[in-house]
Amino acid sequence: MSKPVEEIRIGVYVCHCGTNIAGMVDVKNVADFASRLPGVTVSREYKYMCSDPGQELIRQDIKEHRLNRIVVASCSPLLHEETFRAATAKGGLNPFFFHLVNIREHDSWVHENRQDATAKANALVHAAVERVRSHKALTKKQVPVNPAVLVVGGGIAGIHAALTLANAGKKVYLVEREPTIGGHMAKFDKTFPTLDCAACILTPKMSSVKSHKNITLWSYSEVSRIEGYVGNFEVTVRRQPRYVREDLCVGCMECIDACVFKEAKFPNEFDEGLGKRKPIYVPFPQATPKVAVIDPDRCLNVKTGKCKKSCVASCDRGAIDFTQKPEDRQIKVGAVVVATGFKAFDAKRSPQYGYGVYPNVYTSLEVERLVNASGPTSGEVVLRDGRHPKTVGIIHCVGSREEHTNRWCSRVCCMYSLKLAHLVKEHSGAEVFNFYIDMRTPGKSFEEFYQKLLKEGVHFVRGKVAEVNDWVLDPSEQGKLVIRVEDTLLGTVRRIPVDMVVLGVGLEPHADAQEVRRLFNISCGTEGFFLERHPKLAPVNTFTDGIFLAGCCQGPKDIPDTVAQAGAAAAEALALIDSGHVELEPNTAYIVEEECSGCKSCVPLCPYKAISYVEDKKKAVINEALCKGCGTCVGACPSSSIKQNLFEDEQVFSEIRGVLADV
Amino acid sequence: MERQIRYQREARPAWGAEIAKLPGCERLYSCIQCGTCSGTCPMSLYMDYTPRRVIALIREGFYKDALSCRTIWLCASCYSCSSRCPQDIKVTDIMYALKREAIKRKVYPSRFPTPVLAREFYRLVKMFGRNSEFLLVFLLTLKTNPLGFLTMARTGIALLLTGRLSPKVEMIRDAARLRKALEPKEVA
Amino acid sequence: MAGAMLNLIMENQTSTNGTASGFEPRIVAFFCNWCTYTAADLAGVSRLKYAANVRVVRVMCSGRVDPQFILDAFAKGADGVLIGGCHPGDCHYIEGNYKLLRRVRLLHRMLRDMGIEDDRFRLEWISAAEGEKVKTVINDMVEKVRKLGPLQLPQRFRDGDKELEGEQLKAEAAHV
Amino acid sequence: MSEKPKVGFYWCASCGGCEESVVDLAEGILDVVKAVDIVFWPVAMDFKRKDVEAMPDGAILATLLNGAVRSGEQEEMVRLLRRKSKLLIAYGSCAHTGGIPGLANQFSREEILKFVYQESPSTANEKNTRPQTRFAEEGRETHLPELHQVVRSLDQVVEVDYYLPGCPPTPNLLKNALGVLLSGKLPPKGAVLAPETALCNECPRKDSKPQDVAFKEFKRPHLARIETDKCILAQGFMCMGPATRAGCGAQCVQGNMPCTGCFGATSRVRDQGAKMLSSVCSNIDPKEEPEIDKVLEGIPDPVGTFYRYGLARSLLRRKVSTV
Repeated sequence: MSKPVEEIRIGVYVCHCGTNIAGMVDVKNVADFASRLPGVTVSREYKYMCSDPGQELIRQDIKEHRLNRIVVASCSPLLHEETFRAATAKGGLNPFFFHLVNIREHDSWVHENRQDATAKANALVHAAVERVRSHKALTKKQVPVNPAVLVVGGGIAGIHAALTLANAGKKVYLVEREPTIGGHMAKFDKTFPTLDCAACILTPKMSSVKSHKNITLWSYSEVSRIEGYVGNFEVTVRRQPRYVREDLCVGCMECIDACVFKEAKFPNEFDEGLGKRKPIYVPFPQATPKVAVIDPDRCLNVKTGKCKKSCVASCDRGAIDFTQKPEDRQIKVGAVVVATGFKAFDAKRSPQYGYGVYPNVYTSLEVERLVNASGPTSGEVVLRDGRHPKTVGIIHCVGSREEHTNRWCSRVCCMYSLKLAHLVKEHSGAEVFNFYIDMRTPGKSFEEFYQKLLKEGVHFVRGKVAEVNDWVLDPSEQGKLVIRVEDTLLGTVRRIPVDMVVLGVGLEPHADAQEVRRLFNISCGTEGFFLERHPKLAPVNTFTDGIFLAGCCQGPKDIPDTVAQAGAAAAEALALIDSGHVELEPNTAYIVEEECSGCKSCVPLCPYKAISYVEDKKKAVINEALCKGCGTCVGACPSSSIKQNLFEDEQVFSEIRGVLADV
Repeated sequence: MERQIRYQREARPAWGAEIAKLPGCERLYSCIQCGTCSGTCPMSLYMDYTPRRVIALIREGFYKDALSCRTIWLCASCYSCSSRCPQDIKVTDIMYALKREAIKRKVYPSRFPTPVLAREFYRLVKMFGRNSEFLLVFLLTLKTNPLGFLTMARTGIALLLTGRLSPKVEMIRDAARLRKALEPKEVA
Repeated sequence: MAGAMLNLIMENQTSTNGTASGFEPRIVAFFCNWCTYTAADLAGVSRLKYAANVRVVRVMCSGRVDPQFILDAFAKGADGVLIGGCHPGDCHYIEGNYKLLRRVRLLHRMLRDMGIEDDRFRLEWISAAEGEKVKTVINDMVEKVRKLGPLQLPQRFRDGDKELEGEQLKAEAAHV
Repeated sequence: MSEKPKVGFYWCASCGGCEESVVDLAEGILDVVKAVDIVFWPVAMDFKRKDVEAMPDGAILATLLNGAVRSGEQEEMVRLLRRKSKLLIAYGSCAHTGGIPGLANQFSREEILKFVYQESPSTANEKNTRPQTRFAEEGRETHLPELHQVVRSLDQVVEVDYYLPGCPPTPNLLKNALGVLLSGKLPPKGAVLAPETALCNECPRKDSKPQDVAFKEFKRPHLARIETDKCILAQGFMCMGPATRAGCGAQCVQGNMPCTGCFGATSRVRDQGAKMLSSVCSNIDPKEEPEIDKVLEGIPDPVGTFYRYGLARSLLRRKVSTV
């Protein structure tokens, strides 16, 4: 007997969590039950285990009662495992002699019968008491962090996050799918509730991105692959050919004048199709980078190879280069901020409003361009048929708060609809009706803005518009679009003829959000927006360490909230890379050499190629640095010669024994 | 003058919950009172309460108003409201549920044709195994608007003469068995 | 002798009690850390209510679920075993869930051959966002297992070994 | 002190191959006889039960007992020998893990009796006679042992000191084991006297196994040709080697047949069949359920495949409905 077998002395702590747990679980009963289990030296209940005194209790007991195993029954390990590991370590024990039992999220919050909930808590505590016996002392592995950060998406969220990080001296790669950064915000005219000009506040930030020495801006590019783990991601970015060399183009636009297409005849994406552009174009005057781009679907030369290529001749810098091919760039970063934004709801999905049928039905984004001084009509509100509207109806909640389309409230539509009401009235003098279900103005100075609109004489009809059509039931409706709605304040149905209808479309995830999610190994909520790690305590983190969220890709939000969140994401990324290293969970797998038969069954199982077969030893071996700790090889090893720290066979079997002990 | 204020003692909120348990009424409490149903409804033109208000009445338990209003009988079952409702509430089904409740409690507007039509139709089918348009029109007019015989006589005779309305009552074989089969359901 | 009879009667009673309507199934669940465990947390945060019959064992990936765990759970008295993992294509570890799926396909057949009904063993893909699915799956499974009645392998093992205990008594008596 | 240690052999529910393997020591058996006194070996020597009963408890140093426990008589003998022996050794797969007889645990006793005495195609038994445990004629009463409900491994009935695995254990294994026992340097109680690695470790075809096995089909040895120089499992034949304890020298593989798992699992494994199932299934190539199932059609009888020797001592032990 080389080493005396250590006596197991377990401390069990049952948390009340105020009434969160104690309200449904008889915590005293649980603590009493635990105290009778073999090996348990101390068993207590306490109001808030995660509080300082709660943690101090653990530390004290380790000293006084020579505890060598700790079990806390409280909330989810995803929330407080680290807290109690630290408390265990403070008491002088290895932090991995601790196990957390989830009796809140998995018990008190989801059950309604106190007796059942208490029995379940007892079973779970029993399992933990069984389990901790076989726990081992482990150390977390430290790996250095690459100090560069990748920001995906060049809207206001990505721009702000990139600038914050770059200003802190970090290398930033900003990748944007469109030819220019700026995102949706660049299209807006004024911003609510202050009515300051969107371009005036955004474009300086866009140009700082361009000129910042720490930022590498890749527009017209997409992340195609990401490997590695927190602190050490290896990213492949695919740069699409724009057929114009960024390093040579100065944005003089002479090539555009020279294009064989004399007239701009293709819908301009930036103006929501209300304006026109040529096959070679600069999306808008302040586009960043201000480099022309050639639309491969429109350019004669790209499509057919038969063109005079007058653009090439016109550029004395020789920037136009039809030989460009998609190009893959490899970069290494320590953290990633995902800021891929949103897509506006496609109004055609709500056919009752006649979008795409009646030309005078517009989406809110189109009207943003229409009232914008730099827009296709220079800010004049002119209908598609050339008329000036005398009455305008703005419909809220299009594609929001609906079972058939999107269930969520898009959060910004009430306010931007109010803003558009103000702008349209200001620009056209028209009579404006706003149709809303509930007026949601909960932000700073939002309610005041609503009040201002009321005073400006905008009509507010509480009721969701049932339909828009051009059927005339009364001479007053001739030549108009008729909005049919129940005015729920009056309690009657109304018909309101208007010249122009504006649809306050909601915000939804990009169509390819699922692919992006898989690419970054993060989750989506049921709505399809990226899921934060915790709605309150980790709102910009994801379940994948080192990947952070900013802006509307996480859920609809307005500009101030987006900027705040982008700042938070940047700060989280900074906190990660400034620490210089990350600690990895020690839940890696390892092969016991003398037990391995070298059957090679495990080798093809590892997606990270962490398992290799050593020819001279004729055994398999796991590279701990590559192992991510899933345990798939452990579950599959036919001779149980692979072990996983924290999830050893014996530990899982003892948990099973514990939960079923009362059967 | 009728008082317009409603006292809470007149409401039975539990009744609303009862209605919500009936088939098709499950999503009653999801209503956000947006008025899409009313705006969509081709009959809301004539309704005393808009469908949205009927839903509000049910939820708050004002069963007398909800059961005696004209709205539920005016509903033409076009299902436009159900298809447009952003909360996927089956408004038409709720109207049916209220109609059944009203018939059960006999609290529908007197001489209102719809419930009479439904009842007489059922009686005829139960008796003969088939509907007889002739008898149905006769009974309906008799029980709702006897004066109608005078105003409708010309049309009726014209229909009879052109063979569009047959006074012959058709019967299925073994109608007695059908009657028997329908008996227990009446008990329930 | 009378004591033994009494024991027998008592035990018979407990086993019939088990099959009465008061039967509460014991279900052991193995949930992967990233999707289903998180979904169960979400169900908690959303205060969804579901049956209290399931005890969750957390593993990092559903690929860690060793068929031994499943058999052991049954052998230790589980009436059902539920495994929750990320949807195909969504595994946090790329494809651990596929490896589990392949095991489960054969294990289902093997369990059937060993007399364990299909409804006692279930694999569900539940993403981190599907708190509602945790609730419906658990409630549904509890109902189905309740209908099947208790599996009670430990009791069956004990009952089966009674044929040995008789011999044991005889041997001891002869020895004395 | 000059007295030689006493050794016994006994045979329960098994085929007799284990007894044969003792004889397979060939001239080696002479060394055994030189070193020990065989005091009980019904198959080879004329000792009676009453001779054993007459011995004091613990008089036998070691009894090597083969066969599973299937009947009342076997249970009685097992208990007797347990009392009389200092060391009781489960010899061979049947004693160790239930062995082939353990496969009967997929059926109830009634099903088995019915088949054997009534339904089997070769049975002629018009009166449906069944063996009785008691039979009296002309004033004489005869007792027959009762068939147990299930088959048990030795350690499910009495305490076992050591295990010698195999169907049958190889002579080498026996020789080594006897050497260890006689040396007095006893391994920890409960040990299996064979290596702790899986069979692949000593398989002559180990090097031929590729590192990227992905099963697209499973084949059965009687229906397809096994190539003689390649890993049998990698060829798609269910070779239990990766989940089976080494020690036999991979004799079956050398005879171009897959390992069927008679040595049982390594001591770290709780259920040999489950682990083998886990391993091969994880390495199946397709990802979609219908294609996976198609590959798995090549394993028509998972219980018979993965638990050929180990059903009685597996985690589930027997078909649920049997008891």
